[in-house]
Amino acid sequence: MPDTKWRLVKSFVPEAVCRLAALLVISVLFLILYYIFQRGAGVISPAFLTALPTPVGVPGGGIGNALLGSLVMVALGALLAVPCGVAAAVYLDQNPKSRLAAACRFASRVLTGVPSLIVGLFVFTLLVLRTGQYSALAGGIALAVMMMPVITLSAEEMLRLVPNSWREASLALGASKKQTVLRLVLPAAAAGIAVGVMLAVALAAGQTAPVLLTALTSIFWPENLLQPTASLPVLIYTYAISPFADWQQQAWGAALVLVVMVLMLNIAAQLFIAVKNRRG
Amino acid sequence: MRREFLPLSKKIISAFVCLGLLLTLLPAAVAQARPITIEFDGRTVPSEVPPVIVGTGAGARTMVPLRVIFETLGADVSWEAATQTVTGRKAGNVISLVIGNRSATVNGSPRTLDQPAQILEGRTLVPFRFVGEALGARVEWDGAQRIVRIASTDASRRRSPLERELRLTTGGATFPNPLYQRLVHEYARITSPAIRIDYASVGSGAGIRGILGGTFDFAGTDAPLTAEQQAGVRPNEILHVPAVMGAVAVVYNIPGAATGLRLSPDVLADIFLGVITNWNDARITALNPGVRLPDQRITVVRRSDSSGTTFIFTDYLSKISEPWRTRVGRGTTVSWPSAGNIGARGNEGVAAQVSHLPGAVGYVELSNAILNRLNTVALRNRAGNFVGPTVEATTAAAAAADVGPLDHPTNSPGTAAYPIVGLTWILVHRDQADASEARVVVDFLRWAIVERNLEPFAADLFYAPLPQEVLNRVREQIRTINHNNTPVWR
Amino acid sequence: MEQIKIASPKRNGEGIFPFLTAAAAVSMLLLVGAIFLVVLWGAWPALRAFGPAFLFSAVWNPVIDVYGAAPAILGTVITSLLALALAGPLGVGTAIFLSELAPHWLKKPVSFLVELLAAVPSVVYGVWGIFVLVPWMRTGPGLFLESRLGFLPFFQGPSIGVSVLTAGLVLTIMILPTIAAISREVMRAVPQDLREGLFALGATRWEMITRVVLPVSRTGITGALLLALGRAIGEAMAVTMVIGNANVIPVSLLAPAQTAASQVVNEFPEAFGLHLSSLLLLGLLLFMITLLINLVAVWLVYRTDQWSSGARQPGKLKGKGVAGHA
Amino acid sequence: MALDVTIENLSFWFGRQQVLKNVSLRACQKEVTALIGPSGCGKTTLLRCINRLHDLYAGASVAGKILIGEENILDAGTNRVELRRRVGMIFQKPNPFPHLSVFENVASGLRLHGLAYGRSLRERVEACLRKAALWDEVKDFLDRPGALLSGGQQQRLCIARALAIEPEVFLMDEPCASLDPVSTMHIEELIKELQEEYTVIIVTHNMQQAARISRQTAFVLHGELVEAGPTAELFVHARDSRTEAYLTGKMG
Repeated sequence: MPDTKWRLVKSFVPEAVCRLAALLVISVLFLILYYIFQRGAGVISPAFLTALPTPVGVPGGGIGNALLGSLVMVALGALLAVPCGVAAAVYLDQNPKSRLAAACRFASRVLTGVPSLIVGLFVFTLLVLRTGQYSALAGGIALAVMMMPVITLSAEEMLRLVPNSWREASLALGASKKQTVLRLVLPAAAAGIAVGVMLAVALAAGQTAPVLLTALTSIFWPENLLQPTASLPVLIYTYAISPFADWQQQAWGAALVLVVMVLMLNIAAQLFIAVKNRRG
Repeated sequence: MRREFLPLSKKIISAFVCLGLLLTLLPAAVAQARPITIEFDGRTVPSEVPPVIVGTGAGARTMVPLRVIFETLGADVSWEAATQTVTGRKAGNVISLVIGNRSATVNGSPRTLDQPAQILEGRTLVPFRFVGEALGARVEWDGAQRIVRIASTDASRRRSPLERELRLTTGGATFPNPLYQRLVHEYARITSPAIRIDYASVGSGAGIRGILGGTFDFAGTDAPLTAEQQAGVRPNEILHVPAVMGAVAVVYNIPGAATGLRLSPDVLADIFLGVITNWNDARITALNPGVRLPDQRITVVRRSDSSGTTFIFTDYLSKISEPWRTRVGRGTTVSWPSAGNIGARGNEGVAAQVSHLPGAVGYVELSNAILNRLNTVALRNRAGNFVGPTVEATTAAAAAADVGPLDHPTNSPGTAAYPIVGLTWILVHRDQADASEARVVVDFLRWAIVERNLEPFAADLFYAPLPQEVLNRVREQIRTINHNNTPVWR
Repeated sequence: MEQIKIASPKRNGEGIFPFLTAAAAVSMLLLVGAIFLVVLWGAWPALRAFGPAFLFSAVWNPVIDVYGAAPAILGTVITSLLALALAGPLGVGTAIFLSELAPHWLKKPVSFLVELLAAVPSVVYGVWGIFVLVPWMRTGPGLFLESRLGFLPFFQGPSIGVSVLTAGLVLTIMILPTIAAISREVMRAVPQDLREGLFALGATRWEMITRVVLPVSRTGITGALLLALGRAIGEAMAVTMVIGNANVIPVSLLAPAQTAASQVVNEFPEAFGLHLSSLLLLGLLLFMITLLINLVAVWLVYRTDQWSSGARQPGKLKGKGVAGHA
Repeated sequence: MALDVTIENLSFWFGRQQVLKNVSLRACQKEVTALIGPSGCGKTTLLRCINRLHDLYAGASVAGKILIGEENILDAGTNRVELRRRVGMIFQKPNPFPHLSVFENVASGLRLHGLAYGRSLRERVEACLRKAALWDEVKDFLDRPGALLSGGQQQRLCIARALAIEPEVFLMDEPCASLDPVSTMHIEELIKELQEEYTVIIVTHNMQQAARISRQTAFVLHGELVEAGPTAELFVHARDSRTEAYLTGKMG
């Protein structure tokens, strides 16, 4: 057929455009990462990671309490969001066509799109104003609200990948639905669910507004879940908008730490899938 | 099965390739050895020559410039060239050292030094620990942060107002945040470790919401409570305690021209109203004879976030310009009239815009103008003098102010007064609910404001100290703070 | 395969288990409802004071306590659509490259990198925007557009760096990894035998992509784009840093403007009374827009399901997106 | 027009693993040639060499010749797009395009190559559906998604899709593996009709099926062609003991 050559040429052009698009996208994103590393790397030292922050003019400030505070609140958030989110996913998986499932799925999607400031405001109004107390607990709850829909939606997706024949086999062996879910379906989907959880954690670790409105900040080590607690994003935010060079410098360092933390979580998630895939 | 699933080893390898790619981004990230600094009672002591470490291993000693340590400790120094002897005297303690010699005397009795005093690059260096302790101070070396910490033992520990654990949550205005951070940091050092005060920089409005809603124990604000905000509380229930003062500098960027621009109040108002739109406008050139002003469009840069700085600036403009007062008014956020104005976030956002954008004019809090090396406008004050924004001109404004205690002392009549200055207040409940909290709040405010402990820090950060008359008022205000009708400050 | 113990004579707790999972599902609904009510409660005074006029008024003046959201809404719509228009083709193109075109050894690491970037906090992109993109826009493309196309109203100068266009670009960069990562995931899930089916009919690679991969993964890609759109609309920190925050109806792409989210972030710390309530009303609007976008997404998925429900429905791919992104 | 397919000394590797070893086979025009052998023996790979579907995957390499008529399709210069138009393929699992209607599924190849438009397109689609014995069942559902059909109908739809572009050779990779007996019967009928006009090469696990429909059968084991011959002969007197073992169910 004479026109096949022409079709091959026509095919080549848009392919080249896609290649160029990919090249552009990847190089721009890589440049941004480069910039963060370049500005932030000089600040990072063991002391920076472990010391308490200092006010302007007092040298030697670190981000130790903010780092710990972020870890505590994100862990707290995960602790609340994972059981609840996975349970909701199990419901969606068990009753995929029910009205409640459709509504719950819809609600989860809406929740993933709600601006984080509004989530912060919600917890602030319901919890902080009621108790008169900013706290790591409130911060953890706000982060849990942000994490839960992400966990639910990804966990549902992963549960759906577990073949139905397995479930049927389990039920045929006389196991109850609950046993089937807890001993067969959830373990089979564990790797995928873990990835969703890690992504949710990465999302939560970067939130500024919800944490500022609920956990506020502190210059001390977090000792108590019911007290104001420092966190990395809030520290970055406060330092970045100050006019003082040493704070701005520390903001870059803290931003790099945050990025590296998030990246590490993702790498961990990827390796986790790889290992799990390997095992079957 | 056609879909490629890489074997595990390859997945791990590609993960590491990615990690490797990321790590190539790290330039030589080795933390550079910071110069050693000296802190006396928590404040950094300026020193032209940084301290040095002499010797190695266990014998390593930090040596500090002689003049710095003696002056810091308040000792008189004398130098005898013939015998190469340095003698320091302080409150009956006498210490003498001989350059290059390990022996020294303290109050007449001989001592042996690990390292002799020596001359390095023209400066006399002495082993700091020996000198400090001989003159009655506590000395520490913080190796991790490379700080020499000296604490004068006579004024070292303030008696703590409370021994049990107590934590205060406070916050509000961002404008004095660096200063308040410094204050709570220092207060934590000198008081019982059981007492902790946090200040969160969340904005004046959030501060007011915090103290009204009961989430803050005290709050910082740049704007006094409005009638609407007062509505829910009894009159005078919330005290406005002035803490410190600041100037709002008008900054500009005129290419090729002009430091030392002078403006009159009406011209300033018309620039921000968008009436004057070009830098070579006749009314500007008339005020600046001899300054070459280019044909350049004026771009107004203003705060996009609501802010006390905007409040003070628009408060001034409302006082001196009738069109401004009626068309715009004053507030933490206003509707800016000039065409093509740019909103920038935070003082530093305005500073950055002005420094990058030719033809820009904006207003920032003084420290931002100084730290960003921006040109500032000298404004004609009520007395008719052109005054630039300085710490002194700010204090002068408050000293001469003819406004009520809850007003910013803008457009002050003082001859040396800079006209755009504002107060920042600490809001605190007069009738305290908790006795322990009340004691700590009062102790902190006394220590910081009445005993003037914030002043040295304020100067570092370009805030102006309160004049004496305002301080007297503050003292009376703090005395009214009570618990169960019993004054806390006795 | 490890052995899994399944059967057990005891069946305790069976009664409460479905109840617990249903309760978790209900809690999600309650959460959305509660957030809506809390924001509505806060926004009520403004809603009562301004009514629907809030949407159309361009006056936002805290000094006289009159608020209108038209500039913020328009700014939000323009910046996010601009971002979607730029990031959509680029992101999908990247996804096509990663899923269909890239050499084997390149696929994995680059996809991995793109997925990592999708997780970078947005404030970091904002910081990059203000320090790198804004100065560059002022001198480079902004100036070029101003001088060459300045006669058009939407490229009217002066180019000062912070602008609707810059905000759109920052949003573009922020949502690109999301679109690319999810679209790639969705395309990868297209069954290989469909590809081979068209190849076996004598298709070139590009014909296969446009006739099989893209149509089959259309729902998923739409989902990715809507998710990205939602992210662009709700993004506050990054936009605030580069849009210039002028409360005007945006006409020129080179002029400053503002979005609903940036206005809330900017003014929330100092707001009080009706001002605060109006900001919450803006938040409520954002919430409604998110709701609307999701309704559209659900409708699209529903429509596609109707139209090709069967053994191999592309609808299966929906939601993958949300898992990938977050 | 049908042409012979001649495979000469074909070897095939995936990476370092050799999948086919020196295979030679001639599939005559207007005949059905069946490839049988245990799973993983390389018969599907052999089939996919004939329309060079393996070229889509990195790591595939090939040596030897495959002639369609006189032309060696393994030549570097072969236009693969054109080749695949001339060689139709039916897959193990029916793969109608889920996003296309019944009509568009059949029309997809025609549209791809620009072979027919408008009325003539409709006519050819109808003709192909009739040839695939599907017309009567789907004529009222032409605009419904192809994926809604039953498995057997889907497979016949795929055959109609392949017929539409008038190939010379038909490759079938276990076309009945996922179908019920009735559907299988339909397809087998169809294959018998197809061989009137085309060269058909079919991979099958089902020896009865091979016996029923093919004229020639080739037995592949571990990548080697053990033996090939007229089906009737091979099933009665296998020359190789391995073939016999496989046919009698002692191996595999």
